[in-house]
Amino acid sequence: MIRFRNVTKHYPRSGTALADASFHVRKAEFVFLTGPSGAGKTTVLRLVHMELAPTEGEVIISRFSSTRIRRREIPQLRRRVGFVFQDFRLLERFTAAENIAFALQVTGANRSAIRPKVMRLLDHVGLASRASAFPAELSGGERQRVAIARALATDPLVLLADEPTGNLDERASLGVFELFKQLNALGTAVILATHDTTLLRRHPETRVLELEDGRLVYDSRSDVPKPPHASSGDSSIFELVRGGPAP
Amino acid sequence: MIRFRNVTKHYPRSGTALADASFHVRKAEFVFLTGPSGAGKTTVLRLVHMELAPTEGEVIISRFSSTRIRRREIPQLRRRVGFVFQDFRLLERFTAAENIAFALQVTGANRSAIRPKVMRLLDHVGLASRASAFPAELSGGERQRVAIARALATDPLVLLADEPTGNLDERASLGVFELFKQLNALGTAVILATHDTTLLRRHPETRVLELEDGRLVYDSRSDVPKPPHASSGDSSIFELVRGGPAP
Amino acid sequence: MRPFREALISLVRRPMLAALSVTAISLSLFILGLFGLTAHNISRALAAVEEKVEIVAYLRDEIDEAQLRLVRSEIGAFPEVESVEYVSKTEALYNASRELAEFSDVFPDVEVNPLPASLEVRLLPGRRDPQSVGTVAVRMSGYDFIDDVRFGRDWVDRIHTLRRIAGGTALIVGGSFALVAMLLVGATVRMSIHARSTEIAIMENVGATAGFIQRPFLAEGLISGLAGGAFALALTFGAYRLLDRAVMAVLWLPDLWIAAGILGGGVLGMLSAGRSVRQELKGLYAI
Amino acid sequence: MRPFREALISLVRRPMLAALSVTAISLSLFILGLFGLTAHNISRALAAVEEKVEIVAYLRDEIDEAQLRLVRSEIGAFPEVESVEYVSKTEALYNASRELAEFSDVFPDVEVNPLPASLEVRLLPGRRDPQSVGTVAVRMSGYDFIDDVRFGRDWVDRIHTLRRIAGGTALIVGGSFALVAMLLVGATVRMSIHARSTEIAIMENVGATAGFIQRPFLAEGLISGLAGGAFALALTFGAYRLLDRAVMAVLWLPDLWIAAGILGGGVLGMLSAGRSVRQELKGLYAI
Ligand SMILES: Nc1ncnc2c1ncn2[C@@H]1O[C@H](COP(=O)(O)OP(=O)(O)OP(=O)(O)O)[C@@H](O)[C@H]1O
Ligand SMILES: Nc1ncnc2c1ncn2[C@@H]1O[C@H](COP(=O)(O)OP(=O)(O)OP(=O)(O)O)[C@@H](O)[C@H]1O
Ligand SMILES: [Mg+2]
Ligand SMILES: [Mg+2]
Repeated sequence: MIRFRNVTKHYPRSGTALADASFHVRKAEFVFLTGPSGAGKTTVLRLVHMELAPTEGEVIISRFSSTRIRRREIPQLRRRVGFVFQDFRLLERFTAAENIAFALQVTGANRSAIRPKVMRLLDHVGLASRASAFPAELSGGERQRVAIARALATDPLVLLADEPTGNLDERASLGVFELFKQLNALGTAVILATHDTTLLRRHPETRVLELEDGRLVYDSRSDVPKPPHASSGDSSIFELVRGGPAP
Repeated sequence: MIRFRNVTKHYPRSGTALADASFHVRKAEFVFLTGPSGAGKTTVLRLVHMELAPTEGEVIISRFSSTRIRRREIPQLRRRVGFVFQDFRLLERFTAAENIAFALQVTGANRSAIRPKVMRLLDHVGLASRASAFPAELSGGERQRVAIARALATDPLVLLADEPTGNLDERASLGVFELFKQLNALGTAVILATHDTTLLRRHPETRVLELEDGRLVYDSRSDVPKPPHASSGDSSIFELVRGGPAP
Repeated sequence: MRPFREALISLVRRPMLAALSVTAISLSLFILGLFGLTAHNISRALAAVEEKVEIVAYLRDEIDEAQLRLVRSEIGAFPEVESVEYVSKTEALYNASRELAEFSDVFPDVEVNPLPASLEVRLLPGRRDPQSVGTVAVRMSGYDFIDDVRFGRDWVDRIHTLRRIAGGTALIVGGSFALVAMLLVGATVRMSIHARSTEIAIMENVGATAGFIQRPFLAEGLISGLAGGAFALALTFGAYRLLDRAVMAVLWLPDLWIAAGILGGGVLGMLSAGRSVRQELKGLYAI
Repeated sequence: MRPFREALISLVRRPMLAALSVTAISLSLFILGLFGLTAHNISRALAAVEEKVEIVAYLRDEIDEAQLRLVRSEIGAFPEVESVEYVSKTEALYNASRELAEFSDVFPDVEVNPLPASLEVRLLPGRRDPQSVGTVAVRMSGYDFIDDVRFGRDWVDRIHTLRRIAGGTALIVGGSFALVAMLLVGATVRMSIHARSTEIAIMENVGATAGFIQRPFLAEGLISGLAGGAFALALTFGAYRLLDRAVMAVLWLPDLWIAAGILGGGVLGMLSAGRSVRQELKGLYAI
């Protein structure tokens, strides 16, 4: 379903965000993508979404390959991929319901089928009463749930969720996770990027891919042992904590 | 320092977000503000920041009162209040360093003092190497850390942090929390809105204010007993989890 | 229809942006309206002057009825000629007495009418330039019964020069105005769509095709353009009334121009919107 | 200076927005340039025609030197009069012979010069209207030694009407153009600042005062306005060259107008920016 073949991604002004990553996610598989802030999680998801082109290597999603895909095929791909963006990306001038409806209109869904489906999705994420609110009128967690509902709307082949519970309380997080599990049970591959250790601990059976500084350092399905909790990244915060001056 | 007197806030198109809330946060106090998504946490912080006017009641911060403050005093207040916004609110065309420097320029800080201070702050949040990156070139967690550094920059009297660790991994969260603690030790009152139960559990000594559906249901410093984990809010997700149809 | 419904929703929900871009479009098209008003009136004034271009052929007194009829019909058949008018000796004398007061004193006294009969020849519009006038005059003076041919060469030359200058100026100045109006509409539409680049990027992210994204913007461009055209018409009418009352009687624009202006505004708004949206599309890969 | 540094940074980092708004400002001011070019040339042409307005007083042959000097200096002292030129009988004959070919044949033959001497009186600019001309003519005909006074009433009337029409049209059409240009600059600046309302809101959130937020925007408005003015000048010069080559010799704009246009663009850009930013400020409470 999703295959990364020695994928490297350089960003113009900041260097390597992903280095020589290879992995394969099967149809109906559920994967946690984890790693510290700046490790490259979002980069991986954006590569799957073909929002980014790999600098080297190849990304394959279903029948689409990053090396051969053509401009007009991109919308076809994206309609099969639900993406809960880390920064939500809601249309500011559309209400919560319209944001979700838009994703359905894009797929050419039957107009009469859209409205009930949107209301059902909003209900699933606990926002039925906020259907006609604009994003600016929603709380952070509510916005996140609209983004989740939109990603689920098109019954995608692949669901990408980027820190989808960062603004949700524990109970809402659990509910969202269950929604993902249900979708997954129906055959959707799910990649969930998260730092939420509670979530990871609670689902020890789930496959985990761990990134660190752009390298894939751990894959629970392969035989590579999980490395000791590593060194780089946010060390400076710890230097401070260990006794730096106050700001 | 911060006093809410029977504060009620109605939003134009959605009703009551905060109902008759009264509490007092002393100078150099540290408070967790918690509650489910949509409970009114951000609303409380925006009232402190005087971004919102209370519909009823009075909000008092230091010498400023919501009922008497004048337009030109608002910037004076805001310069004394650091705010880590839930949605970061970084200036897109300013680099990470410029975003922080801007908050210092606003206070009329000495030009020659700004640069070293900005670098020190970036270093504290582990972003020294990303100083000249624009927000769009940063990962979610990196953006959040820039927002944190900006809020700390002006040595504020009051620090408001809205879900400041939502996009951070556990270690970075801990580091940020320690930064807040240090600032607090120097006399800054801190209100930290969060769902992060790990954080709450780890600091049982810290005062907790809990909101639910716009009502202040628990204050660990008063004698009100913590209610059993309550009913309203995101029930629909749980209905689904308990057996609703897949989306 | 989705595009139009969405366009209207978007116009209503972004009132500031919509108002500013319709304002800018109206003002741009108003420039054309003002210029059109001025150009139309100057052109009509020049045409009125040019209508007075005529060639007068003085006839010998010896000419008889049949000869006169022949000459008239032959000259009337010249390709440049619009009409041939016969002025008899008596009519000539009568006209002269009306136009010249001094002459009128002596009118009853004259025994013999000293004025010749004449043919007054008008040329077709577009054939009133010095060359055509000269050619016709030469051909006419070839007739035996025509004594003398006059057409005021200076006058014809001067009108022609004026026409050429006015035409050239109108072409260059008017062309510049038209270009400026088009570019201005383009720039403001571009700007208003640039202000919505995030929105467009999100639509792309969700899997909308270029066409699907574009359609509501095209409808919005069309609506704004038509509205801008209508407002421009109102402004132009205001300027017309002001001129008409405060300065002199002026002519209002031909209906065709008005229709073309408003429709042009709509089409221009639509095309600009289409182009602008295409430029905002990130396409295959953002980076 | 912070405002200017920040303005330049902002212009460079938002090249699209900056380019569009400078383009729109240039085009708007170009309208003024084009109109100015046309108006200036028409006004100069009318002034040149009007300069030919003169009053001719024919003198009796009996006048002597002293009397002539007196009449000349008295007429020269009329408040409306610019100059008084004496044309002697000989000069009159010479001029006539040069202007009229028929006359030139008989020139050497005439024994007695039939032409009178005359005074040619020019009026001051601004005093060439029919009424002033009439007044001066009447006063002049009061002199004993002046036989006859001529000034072509029709001619003077017609020029005056033309002037009035041209002036009124220029005032209304030109005023409209100027207003349109100002409003267009205002609308485009407003739009480009509206596109940055989030930025302004964030600045407010961080505690920046209205003045602190405004200053870089003012600088940016000034720079864009000046740049727009400069481009408009270039465009106007292009149109001038085109007209000058393709149609007829035209005059270039006076330096003062050019300076006023560019500075006006800058000031207008700045004021519009200031106003626009103030309108974007949320102020005391967002809700
Ligand atoms: N558009 C960009 N241009 C340049 N550098 C970028 C860009 N986007 C991300 N980066 C850099 O690439 C690295 C990986 O970013 P990415 O967003 O993939 O991290 P992440 O794992 O999602 O982090 P987080 O948990 O904080 O969201 C970071 O160091 C970031 O600064
Ligand atoms: N601008 C607004 N207009 C209308 N309603 C609003 C607005 N902002 C927030 N609300 C509503 O007020 C309620 C409280 O919102 P608030 O942002 O304070 O919640 P929160 O506790 O911060 O939630 P979260 O944890 O999801 O961020 C929510 O139901 C929200 O929909
Ligand atoms: Mg990320
Ligand atoms: Mg919130």
